[in-house]
Amino acid sequence: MSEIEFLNWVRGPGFQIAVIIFIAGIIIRFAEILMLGRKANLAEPKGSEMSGGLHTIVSRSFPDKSTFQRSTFTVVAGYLFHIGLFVTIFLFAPHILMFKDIFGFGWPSLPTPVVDAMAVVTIIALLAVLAHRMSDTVLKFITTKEDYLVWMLTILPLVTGYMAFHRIGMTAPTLLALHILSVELLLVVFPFTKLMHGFTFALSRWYNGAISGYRGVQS
Amino acid sequence: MSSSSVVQFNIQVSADLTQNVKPLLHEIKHALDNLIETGQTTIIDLRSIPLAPGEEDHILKTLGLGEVQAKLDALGLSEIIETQYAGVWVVTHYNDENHIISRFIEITTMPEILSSQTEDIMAAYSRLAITLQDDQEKN
Amino acid sequence: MSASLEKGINALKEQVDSTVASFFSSCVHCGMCADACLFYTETGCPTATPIHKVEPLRRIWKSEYTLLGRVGKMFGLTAKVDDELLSKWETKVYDHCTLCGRCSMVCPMGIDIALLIQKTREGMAAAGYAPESLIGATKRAVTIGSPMGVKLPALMAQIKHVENDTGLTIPMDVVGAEYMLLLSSMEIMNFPEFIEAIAKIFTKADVSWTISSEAFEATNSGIQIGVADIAAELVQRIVDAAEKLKVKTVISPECGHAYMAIRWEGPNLIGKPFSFKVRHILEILDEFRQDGRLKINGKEEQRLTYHDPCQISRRGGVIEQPRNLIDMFSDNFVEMPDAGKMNWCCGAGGGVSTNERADKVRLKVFQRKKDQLDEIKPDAIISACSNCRIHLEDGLEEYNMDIPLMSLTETLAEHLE
Amino acid sequence: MTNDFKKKKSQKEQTFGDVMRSQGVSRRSFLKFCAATASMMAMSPAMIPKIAHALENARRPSVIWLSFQECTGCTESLTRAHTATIESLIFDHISLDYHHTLQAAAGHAAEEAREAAMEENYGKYLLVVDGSIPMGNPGYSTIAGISNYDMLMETAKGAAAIIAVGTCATYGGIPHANPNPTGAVSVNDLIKDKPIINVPGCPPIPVVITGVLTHFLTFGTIPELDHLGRPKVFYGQSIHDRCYRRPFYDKGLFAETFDDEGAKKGWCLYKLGCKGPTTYNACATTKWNNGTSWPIEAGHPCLGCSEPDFWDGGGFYKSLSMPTENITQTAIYTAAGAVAAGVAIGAMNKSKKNSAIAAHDKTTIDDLEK
Repeated sequence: MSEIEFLNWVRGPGFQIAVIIFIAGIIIRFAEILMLGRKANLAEPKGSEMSGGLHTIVSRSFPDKSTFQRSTFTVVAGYLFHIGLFVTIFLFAPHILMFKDIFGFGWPSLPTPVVDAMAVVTIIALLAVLAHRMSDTVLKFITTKEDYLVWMLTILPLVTGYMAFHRIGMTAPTLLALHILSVELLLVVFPFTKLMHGFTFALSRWYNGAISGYRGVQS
Repeated sequence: MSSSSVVQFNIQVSADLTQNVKPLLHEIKHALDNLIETGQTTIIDLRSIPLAPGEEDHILKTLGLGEVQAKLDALGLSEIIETQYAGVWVVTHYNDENHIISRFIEITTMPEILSSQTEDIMAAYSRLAITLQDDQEKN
Repeated sequence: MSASLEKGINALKEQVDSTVASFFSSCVHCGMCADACLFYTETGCPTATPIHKVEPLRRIWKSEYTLLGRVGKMFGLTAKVDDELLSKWETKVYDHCTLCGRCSMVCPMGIDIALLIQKTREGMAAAGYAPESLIGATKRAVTIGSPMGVKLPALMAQIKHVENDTGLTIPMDVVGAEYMLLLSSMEIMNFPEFIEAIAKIFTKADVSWTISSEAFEATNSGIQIGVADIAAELVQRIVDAAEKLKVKTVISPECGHAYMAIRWEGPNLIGKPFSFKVRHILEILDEFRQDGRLKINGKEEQRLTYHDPCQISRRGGVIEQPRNLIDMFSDNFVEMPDAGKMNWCCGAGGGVSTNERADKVRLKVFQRKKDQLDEIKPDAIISACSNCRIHLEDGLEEYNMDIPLMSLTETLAEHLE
Repeated sequence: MTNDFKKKKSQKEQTFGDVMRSQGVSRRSFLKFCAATASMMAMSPAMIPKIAHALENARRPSVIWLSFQECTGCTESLTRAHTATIESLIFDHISLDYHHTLQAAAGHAAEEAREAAMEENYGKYLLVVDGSIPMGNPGYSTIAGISNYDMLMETAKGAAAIIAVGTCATYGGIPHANPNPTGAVSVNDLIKDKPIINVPGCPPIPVVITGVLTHFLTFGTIPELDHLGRPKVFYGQSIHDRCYRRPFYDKGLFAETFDDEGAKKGWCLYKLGCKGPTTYNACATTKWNNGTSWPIEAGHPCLGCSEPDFWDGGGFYKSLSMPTENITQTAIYTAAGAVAAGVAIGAMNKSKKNSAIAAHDKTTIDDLEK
């Protein structure tokens, strides 16, 4: 297979396979979560489940002062790489073209050097997160192989994307193909690993807020 | 491309889009310095540098026209021009159809192609000798 | 019938619902819950990381209720729940967690880890991995009616004392009373002043109230050990008594988990809504305050602080009321850092105080409360949970701190005109 | 040069210098020629004296040009290159012994010329191929009854080196495009034991073809090649890296349509499907039509014609970051199917939980110990 054939494959059938697994996986995962159901609460309510749930979806992004002080690194590095991922994935002109091709609409992009710089920040943040995971007592203890796999699959598209943009090490078609392939790998494992939190975070935050909200506490 | 003008300045865009113009002019400056210090000549092939439309003209305009403008008729036209900066020459080769086939900036006391070539001198000597001999014989 | 692994696994399977599934789907192993848990912050032991404690439940969810887990199970790749795992997890689930729910407030994914621990305990208990002393307390609660073995004659003796001391009447089994008061064994045996205070306040407030001779025990060992069937049985006793006496409101006393059990879990445990309201004593007192039924005489000059009992504040929603009440008799009130819904547990809730095996660790993690107190140096601590109160006293003694502990209800009663 | 297929044998012994002198070309003209040649071969001007020396002594080579499944575009391109005096010198010098489009002879006479040239110059001649070779059925493309495959294999045997000209010869090109009905393959798919220089492009830049020929003629060697067998001097850098519109890409300024403000201002054509980022060719510096312009300068995105399978990249106007398949449709069908599957799997979960609830044994205080 030549490099352009490889590129055409990842842009064509490869991408298709990845999208099929991704979408089917997400929907099936949501179905298997939601259809388990939840018993109605029979206790006399003191507050609203809905407003508590919705509030927590948002408020859980902002830790209270004491939590921030105790988990400063996790919060800061977490914020950095999540913002970085958002910027690099959704505000880079070529990526928006891809979304436009699929959704039928696009949105404005950031200047390329900004996205480029953000990619570096994100890679550094992810490396720091890994170093933290490998050195912190708690993280070392609770980390599973899946955590490392997911870390690897998250940083790969960033590294290959950066390399493809700057043409480091290999020819441009190969780099671009590897970049797309790495994204496809990410899409394939997404529904079946903790990456799923990208979607279920809203659900679990809602439940948390609803449980508390019902009792009149804003969680 | 009129052949009446020795150098065609066809300026459309003069913005330094590719960021290659300034470094090139600096390279010429360094080459000139090198020529003064060591006598070493430098040749730059303008066709090896990616330039936006108008940038080549911008370079030529910056260099300007100097005292020497020579035409060469060898396998098509060639123009050898000393720019307003002595020692900086623009050598442009055309083919039969007046298309530019290559263009060089030479930083030298005189482009090699202007000098009479030893082989040509030797051939010229023979030719002249034969001509004179023929004349003598005729007379 | 006896406890078995099969029963435990079945119990865990029963516990998984959409909340559990979404919680486990969202965990990113960030470790922030550890920083929110006093069993980690004060011991530095990573096994105390809250989300780690619910591993048995996670495994059941993964292997039974996820596509990948089920496929993995066919090939023997998905981790199993076995006796070895459960016996290893017993201390993590019962000794190193007070169900305080602080982790649930901190998790960036919104995982209610305390709820997951509660659910995990259901499986642990069904499989026979509950601590000996909790089993004992539960048996006493069911057979005798109180985890501490307090029987009706003991209560009647205490009531007699109070009536003699105060000249007030404690109404027993009054049909049609507005309020039915529940008591914890701890209050009956260690703090009879509480009964005295209630008698005083309710008389002054001029409301009708009663205590049922058939269901006076507020605590619910079934909740703590994690056996819903037993918890339901204990709740049903109260429901029966309240319906028999036709009361409008059942009052949960100064006890954390009792409030959780009767107010929030009760109707769900017995599977139908209550025909009466359930309120915490602080809610009732605050209602009295709002209605102008409480007249206060003189202010407390000491520097006071309030210890939020987890099940009442964070998990129960009674946060404003104690502060409103303290304001009535104090101008010198100071909040602990992280007060309110983010307060730190005393270290003895969720059955930990009953669990003798955990005596050492609960005193160790008291360090967290000590640090909080050291920051504000109060003259006295007010609380609204007898269990917190006993443990705070133990802790203060252990750490050689001389700060008196007061019940909010009792202090309020002292300041009545 | 088109009509002198049967040059006298003595001519083949002459060096290039001899040819030039016999035609009365002055040394100064020769120098000019060398300078132009250096520029053409994308070599540093410092190489001019070396080129002059090498050319002086270069021997006249025999060239056999085979055309298979092709459109003659490559030959057209090449003939555009040699109208001028300078390049024609090269073609006057080489002995083009077989080229069935350009030669006067046809049929068996032409084949005889090829066979004669092969025999005479066995092991020394240069084989130039344009077009792909059909492997599906030998009858798809034949010359004088000989299949392309047979002719290539036979002619390649005695070649010193092979130059595959154009994308068809180098990668299969358009005949190889999906679904490749003729089973088209490239020269280097079939020949593994000869040095092959790939000169892809649809067509290749004329000067690049002559540049490669000149290199072989001048130095008698194969230029340095990249991993796809392309001379690095011409194919060493991507269009994108040498594109004068690159600064617009970096700034995020793109033409969105062919007639918008961006297009008028000459902004980057990435969004219009430009394949410059993944295409290696000399267009951005050498340009076309004697350096007049090139596709991107003319406002059209690069098609990526010098890369394999450029025809199958999902469309010339689909940018590189876009998927080549209809993902929207895929996503909709997948979602519909997955909802059904999800409901089934969810129902399995629910029934499993219900059976766990049904299997529940009421726990009493006697059940708390094992």
